[in-house]
Amino acid sequence: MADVKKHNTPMVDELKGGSWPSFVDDIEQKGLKGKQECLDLLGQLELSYEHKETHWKHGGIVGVFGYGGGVIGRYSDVPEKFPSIAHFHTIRLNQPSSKFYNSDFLRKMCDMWDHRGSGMTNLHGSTGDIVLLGTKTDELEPIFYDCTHQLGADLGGSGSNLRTPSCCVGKARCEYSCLDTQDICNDLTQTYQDELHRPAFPYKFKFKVSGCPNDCVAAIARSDCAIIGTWKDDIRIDQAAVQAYIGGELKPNAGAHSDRDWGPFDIQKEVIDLCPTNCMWMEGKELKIDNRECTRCMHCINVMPAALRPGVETGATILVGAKAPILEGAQLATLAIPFIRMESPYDELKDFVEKVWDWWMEEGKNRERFGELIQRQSIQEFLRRTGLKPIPQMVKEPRSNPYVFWSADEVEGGWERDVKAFRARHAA
Amino acid sequence: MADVKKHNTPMVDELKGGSWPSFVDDIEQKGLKGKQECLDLLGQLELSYEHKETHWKHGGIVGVFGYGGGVIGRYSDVPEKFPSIAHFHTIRLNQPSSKFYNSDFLRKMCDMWDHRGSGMTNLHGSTGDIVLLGTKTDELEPIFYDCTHQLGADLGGSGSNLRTPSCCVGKARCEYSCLDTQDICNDLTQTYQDELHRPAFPYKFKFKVSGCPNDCVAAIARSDCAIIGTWKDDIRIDQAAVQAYIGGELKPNAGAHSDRDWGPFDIQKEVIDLCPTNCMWMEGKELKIDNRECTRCMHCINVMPAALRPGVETGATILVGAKAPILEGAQLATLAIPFIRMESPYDELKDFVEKVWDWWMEEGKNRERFGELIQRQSIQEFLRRTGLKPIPQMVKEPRSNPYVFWSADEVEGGWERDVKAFRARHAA
Amino acid sequence: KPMANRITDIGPPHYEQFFPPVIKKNYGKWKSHEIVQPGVIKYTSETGDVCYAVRVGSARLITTDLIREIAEIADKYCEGYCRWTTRNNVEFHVTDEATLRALLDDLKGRKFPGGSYKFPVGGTGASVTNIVHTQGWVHCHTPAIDASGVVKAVMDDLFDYFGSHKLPAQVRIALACCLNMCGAVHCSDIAILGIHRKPPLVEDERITGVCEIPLAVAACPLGAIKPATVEVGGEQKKTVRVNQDRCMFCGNCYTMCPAMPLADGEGDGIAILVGGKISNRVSAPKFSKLVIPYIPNEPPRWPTAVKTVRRILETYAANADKYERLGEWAERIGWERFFEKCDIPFTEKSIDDYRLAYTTYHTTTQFKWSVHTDNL
Amino acid sequence: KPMANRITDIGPPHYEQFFPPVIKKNYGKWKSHEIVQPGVIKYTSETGDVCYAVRVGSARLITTDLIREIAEIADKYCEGYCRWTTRNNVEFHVTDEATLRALLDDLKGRKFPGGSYKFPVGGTGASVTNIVHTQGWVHCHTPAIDASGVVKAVMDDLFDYFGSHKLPAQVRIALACCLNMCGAVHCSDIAILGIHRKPPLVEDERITGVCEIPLAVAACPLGAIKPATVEVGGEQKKTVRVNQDRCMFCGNCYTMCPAMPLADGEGDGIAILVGGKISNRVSAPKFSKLVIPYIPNEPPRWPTAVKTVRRILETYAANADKYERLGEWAERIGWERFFEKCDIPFTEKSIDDYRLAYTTYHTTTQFKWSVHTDNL
Ligand code: SRM
Ligand code: SRM
Ligand code: SRM
Ligand code: SRM
Ligand code: SF4
Ligand code: SF4
Ligand code: SF4
Ligand code: SF4
Ligand code: SF4
Ligand code: SF4
Ligand code: SF4
Ligand code: SF4
Repeated sequence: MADVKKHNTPMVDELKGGSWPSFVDDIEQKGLKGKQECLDLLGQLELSYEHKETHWKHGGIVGVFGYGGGVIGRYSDVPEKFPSIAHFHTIRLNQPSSKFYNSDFLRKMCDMWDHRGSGMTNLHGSTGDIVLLGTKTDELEPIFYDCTHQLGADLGGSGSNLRTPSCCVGKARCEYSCLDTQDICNDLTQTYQDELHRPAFPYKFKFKVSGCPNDCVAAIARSDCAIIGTWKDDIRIDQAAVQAYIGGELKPNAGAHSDRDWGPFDIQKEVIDLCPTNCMWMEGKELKIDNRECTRCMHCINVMPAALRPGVETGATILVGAKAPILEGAQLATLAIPFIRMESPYDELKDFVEKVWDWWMEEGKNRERFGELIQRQSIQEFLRRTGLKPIPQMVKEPRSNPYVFWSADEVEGGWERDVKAFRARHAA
Repeated sequence: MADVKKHNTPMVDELKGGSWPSFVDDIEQKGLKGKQECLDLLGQLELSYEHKETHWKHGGIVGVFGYGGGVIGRYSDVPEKFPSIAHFHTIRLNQPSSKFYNSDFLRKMCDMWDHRGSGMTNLHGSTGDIVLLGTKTDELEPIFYDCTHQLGADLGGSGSNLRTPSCCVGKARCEYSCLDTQDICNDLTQTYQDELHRPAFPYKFKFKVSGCPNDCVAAIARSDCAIIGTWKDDIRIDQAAVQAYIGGELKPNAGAHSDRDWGPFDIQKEVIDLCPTNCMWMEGKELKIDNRECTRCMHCINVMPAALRPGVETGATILVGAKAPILEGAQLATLAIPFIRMESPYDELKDFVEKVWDWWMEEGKNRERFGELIQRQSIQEFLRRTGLKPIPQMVKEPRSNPYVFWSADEVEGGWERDVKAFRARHAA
Repeated sequence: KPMANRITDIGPPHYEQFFPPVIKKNYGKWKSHEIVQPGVIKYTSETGDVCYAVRVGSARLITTDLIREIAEIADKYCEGYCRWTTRNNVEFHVTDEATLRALLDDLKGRKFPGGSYKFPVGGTGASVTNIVHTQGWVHCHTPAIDASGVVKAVMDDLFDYFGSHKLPAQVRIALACCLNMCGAVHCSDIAILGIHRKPPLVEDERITGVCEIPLAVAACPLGAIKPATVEVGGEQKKTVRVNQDRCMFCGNCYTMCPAMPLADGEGDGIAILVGGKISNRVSAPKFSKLVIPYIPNEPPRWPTAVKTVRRILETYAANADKYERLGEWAERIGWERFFEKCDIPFTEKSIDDYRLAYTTYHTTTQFKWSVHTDNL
Repeated sequence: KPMANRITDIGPPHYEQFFPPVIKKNYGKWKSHEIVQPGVIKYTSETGDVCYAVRVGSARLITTDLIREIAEIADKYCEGYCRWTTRNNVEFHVTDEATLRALLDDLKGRKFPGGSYKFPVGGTGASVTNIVHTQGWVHCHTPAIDASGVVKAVMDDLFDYFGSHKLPAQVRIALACCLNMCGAVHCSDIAILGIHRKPPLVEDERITGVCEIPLAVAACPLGAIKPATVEVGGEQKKTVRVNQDRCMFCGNCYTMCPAMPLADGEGDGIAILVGGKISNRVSAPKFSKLVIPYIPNEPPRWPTAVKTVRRILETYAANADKYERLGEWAERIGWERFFEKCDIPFTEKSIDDYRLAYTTYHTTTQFKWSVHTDNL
């Protein structure tokens, strides 16, 4: 421990103050306890603060035997100054669905990581993985061994493969959930281990599962296949509880606005008028909902969770193709299947997913996300490939341009025409 | 007259029945009085009804000396059957602004057209011209002579030139008008006679002038440069008349809904709640408007024309680039100048228009509408070329993609960078 | 001697000479208006003057004889003046009620031999006013449908809506006979659009004589046209070939090249678009959206198109709120509900696949259950 | 011997073993919840059971020592269980009030040497919860900014909003250190985005060794990269040239080719986007919009970025309606008013000029007067 080298990091040190947890303090403490990587990382960060440039080299392909993903290679571009982080690869460990842990697992993981890595982590990565931040090439196989043997854990995705699926807390703790989010997430992860570990896709592919349209795992913005819970029947209403909200006994939105005086709760203004479809009204003391007009936006339920609940005929809406901007611009996911029943083993969903992959693997260009393929080849082609039927729910609005494709067999008389016959009717 | 030949037109004849004015009856009557062209036209139309195909040949460039537009060449592709319409060119006569006429002018025009043409017209063409429908090549110069000498009228536009400007009835009869629509329309037409008659543009260019945002000449959808009246100050309110609407003495929307019982007028529901900006409210018996939040949509004024009037500090909003779908898809016009004072001789507007044309003539591709040029080269380029300043009113919303262009002089240190210096900081 | 004393560039006659006296006197002074009955608008001026505008429908395609009749009416009741509206209706202006009544009586009596009105009064307020339309088979070379005939058939059917104020708001119908859309079809409450559905023929024998191959090739927005050389009568001829699967029948090649006609009696027909608008009232101007991709040409009275337009109109009329335009209604209830209520089958043709298609994709879980989802 | 007894494709540990007993027992049976104080949510089950979730902020970039501390707390109060949220906060579950109080007291006392809280409680309801962020200079090769440092600076400044329910609605802040946007920056109420502003350098000497020229050329979405041959030390070398005027600094070339670095201390910095959202509540999910194109990198505490985020947040908080997300507010008042109220200069950089730009053009006469038009 005596030989740890603390760098002079005046700028980085300024991030110790303030109230929000300081990663600098955390890392420095760990460094001072003997982790040179921690101190070198802060040192290199200081250099970045000086130069306002990163000091990591470009990529570097490293990994474990038989896998094409799960490790991100990383090398310092100033290794002589910070030798302990000359190699600084990250390991993506596939998290358990919805990220519950017990202390035993966490401690084992920490022990392993102190032993074989930098002692620094991200809990969690944006995709959802446990990100173990920084180790050497030599350690990769031993880490993989320890993870699989001691932690019962496996690597997550990286590269052009299925990425680690993730989900919201769902039925484990949330009364809104229309789905067994954990089971779906876990089942897909287990079913598609090969796709996850061995890149065979044109580019990355992400699943995310949210139990309801609040979408607490941001599936609609960040997943090639978003699975979002919904219901077909009526919102369940407890009229007594509605009155309790009106009477002020229950706090609107579960108390989410407690630190500001917004005045007494006004069901008309706060619920009925904000309903995007105007499908609610009061009939005397009864709250009424025209459920056929409801778009299940969750607002009324969010405001009065003790009075309103999603229906019981539950399933998922499937939306596809969300992605960040690279290259054609960001996409939100597009509605593909308005309602699908979600019962283990989710065969209907998997059948759909596999058709999607077949099409994409056949037609997708290198680094073309699935959403971009749809944009390039059209929703029509998407429907043909997946066998889905066109329904108006797939579009915000019908097309406004008149540039419709027709095929020869849709058109009376086909496309073979005789120029001579035409000119017999019409002199040139 | 004895020698007119009526064709057998059983299908076309079916369009004589019903209540709406029958063009067939009108034309046939005229034909029976001696205009063979009328009967031949119905005959050829019958043939088209049989074949379900047009029987006009493709285009044909004809015109009058020194002009590049104003005449559309047209030839029958079955001339042997319908010899009197073998040539059937149309003349576009530039209409007087907002299309008032006196009987003297109309009669002279009819005489001329009976003499030199088919006796058939379109009053008016979609762009606004008086369309004289069908004449022979030989007659073109005489028609032009008669029009200029006897009618004091000139040709309108066609081809890649300025098209005949047109305008709504405006101050001549409409209390909403914020512009002298006729004068603007006439002034632009007269100022740009050369541009109108001699094609020098990449494609067509249209002006349309509406006195207010109701846009009764459809400028925002159909003109490369839409001039639409607006006001900067407050909506004028006559509170007594507001009460008269509330009391039912005045009919809402000037009686536009008179044949159905919509119940008694409800100012809250029919005006205040429909205001798109929610900037109206009642204070006791007073109707209040927060004019800074008003977007001058005209709704409240339309509903209560006797109580509300546009302000008095009037001018125009200029929007550019509207067009039909060919080729890149239809465009609605894009806001370019939120407010411009419109006083004769409209120099500020003309200065803007000429900058637009300079840019378009320099950069526009063949058959590229001005709106498409903006799409291709960006609003930013449009601003540079016209000297306009970027303002948020030009966009529905700020961009969501992060793909921003910067120029070297905007960036500290410019773009010249030294690879060696970079690699001195960062080992490869 | 047409070239003698040549006058050019005089522009249109000055509008002011055509203003009726009451219009001239009260220019810019109008204070308010009231639609006293369908087709009759009473304007009141700050000067105290009053002017009644009487609006009458017109086929637009009219003869000089009909124009003379209009001139005669103008002379009789209107000091010799009249005007045309931006939608091809004719307007007469009178300044007192007695003349107004006389004029209206007179107009009602004028009919064509076949029985149709020459000058039906209406088109104001919450009505269906004149259909803006184009040339069709009467004059153009690119149409897929007729114009005047379709308009006549539709307006006969909707005649009652022209002369009454029964709708929730104005309904603007437009027709264009090809994708060039000469008119406001792209922004109309209901639009009737002529469409082709067969790729252009290529006249190998003629093409080099009548057009420049590179221009024809460049004309295609989808790059479906490629230069080619073929043998015609033993001779090598430059021509083009069309990749038929990439053609979307826009007709732009035919506009540029007469040797590439698209028209086809069996293939051509009507598409129906709805929900566009132009005014800035309440909501911003909107494009019309394609809801029925194809109805065959059925001259002379186009029964399917007529029925379809009426069905959409009446479903709208029965369901929309006061002041609500057709497109605003469709957006409020949702397009799934629009298709359901209007009983229009939804097809993949209504899904955009052109340049900006992504912006029409549905990217939320908010949607309504409808006939389309009831079996899921 | 890592290859011995190799186990592969076992996937993640099964989630169920990590459920606290109360969670396991009440899976799918939760009935309702109440946020009893910022950071503490009380869940009630149909079984009558109750569970308090205590949410604490985390830097996300944490050491094993901190994780051990979390495990220790879990052992002490939570039967050994804890969880992480989708936004990198940590949650502890307890089932009675006494334990809850003890836990909260304990958490409050835990601080780092520099004084910052290790486990600040908050992030629920109408608050600013944890900033979703990425690697920055701590681990990635393409960042234009740091991530953890900026987040620390911003959260220090907004700390009060993390532990309270004072806002009109939840405000989700996200940070991504380059245009790859690893996170939900493209759909966040406020987004902090690292941007480059200088075209890539081209290392002629190295390029053929480290990447395939055709891949580099193909990488550029704007076709700004062309193959070239240059003389390097007397030798002809294949390389590429960048048309600098067409480059929009997306960094995709660097992703594909290590010999084309973009990072530049002077050029790089922060763009601010606002108004995105993900939930389907009331309005559909929305993209964030770029309102401030550039703020220089100012390590270590990024004062301009911090001030700007606060100004936007507080202007929103002062003006929006209850339940109204930031983007909903901006759309309701109009973007001209947003820029005015937030005192942000509008620049041409906020105008879209990419593929779907037309759909953002303003195509109505409806707009508000604002500082931008006051001088017209
Ligand atoms: C580690 C992580 C950020 C983090 O700090 O959490 C990350 C890090 C990188 N991402 Fe990411 N992405 C991470 C989640 C995301 C997400 C969010 C998500 O998955 O929900 C996105 C946006 C959603 C999406 O997929 O579109 C994302 C969109 C990208 C993109 C742009 C993809 C696109 O289609 O637009 C790239 C560029 C690329 O693939 O070349 C990218 C590329 C990268 C690379 C591999 C850099 C590169 O250019 O090759 C980064 C490696 C950083 C490093 O050295 O550690 N990363 N990346 C996240 C993965 C952790 C995990 O496994 O849990
Ligand atoms: C006569 C008229 C239709 C009518 O029945 O009223 C008409 C008729 C033709 N238009 Fe048009 N356009 C007419 C108003 C319009 C309008 C409406 C307007 O001006 O307000 C438009 C839509 C607005 C616009 O400009 O975008 C219009 C958009 C087109 C287009 C598509 C242009 C585009 O950029 O999308 C074409 C195609 C072309 O230019 O090659 C076109 C082409 C044509 C041609 C010249 C056919 C062609 O392919 O060359 C037609 C000649 C028909 C004939 O034989 O008489 N016409 N055309 C209208 C002119 C009468 C007049 O001068 O008053
Ligand atoms: C005469 C005419 C102007 C002209 O220069 O010829 C005209 C005249 C009037 N319009 Fe118009 N509009 C005329 C075409 C238009 C058009 C253009 C078009 O249809 O091609 C529009 C835009 C159509 C659209 O939005 O799609 C138009 C949208 C309006 C509106 C907005 C209505 C709405 O609900 O969106 C109003 C306001 C109203 O009706 O209260 C309006 C109001 C008026 C008023 C009340 C203005 C006034 O005070 O004089 C006039 C009588 C309206 C009526 O008929 O009930 N005018 N009006 C045009 C008559 C056409 C016809 O023969 O039927
Ligand atoms: C714990 C967590 C799920 C998880 O699996 O980890 C979660 C939990 C809850 N969310 Fe969430 N949401 C969580 C991330 C999200 C996200 C994703 C994100 O931010 O990246 C969203 C979408 C964000 C967006 O729209 O931009 C999200 C949008 C919502 C909403 C919609 C709020 C809105 O006004 O639009 C609700 C409804 C509500 O708050 O009333 C909601 C409601 C809830 C409820 C009340 C559900 C329940 O009954 O349990 C939970 C407590 C809310 C609270 O904190 O006040 N949750 N929630 C996530 C906590 C993140 C954190 O640490 O701060
Ligand atoms: S997405 Fe819905 S089900 Fe999942 S945690 Fe959020 S509110 Fe609950
Ligand atoms: S879920 Fe949304 S749409 Fe449905 S009733 Fe509630 S507020 Fe209205
Ligand atoms: S656009 Fe306005 S000013 Fe012109 S006629 Fe229509 S309502 Fe009157
Ligand atoms: S003009 Fe439109 S926006 Fe302005 S106050 Fe009237 S209804 Fe509201
Ligand atoms: S719409 Fe087409 S067919 Fe009809 S007149 Fe215009 S160009 Fe001719
Ligand atoms: S009709 Fe249009 S898409 Fe088809 S070949 Fe001609 S130009 Fe191309
Ligand atoms: S946002 Fe960019 S710089 Fe940041 S981690 Fe992702 S790829 Fe790396
Ligand atoms: S940064 Fe992007 S736009 Fe610039 S050269 Fe590289 S790939 Fe092309």
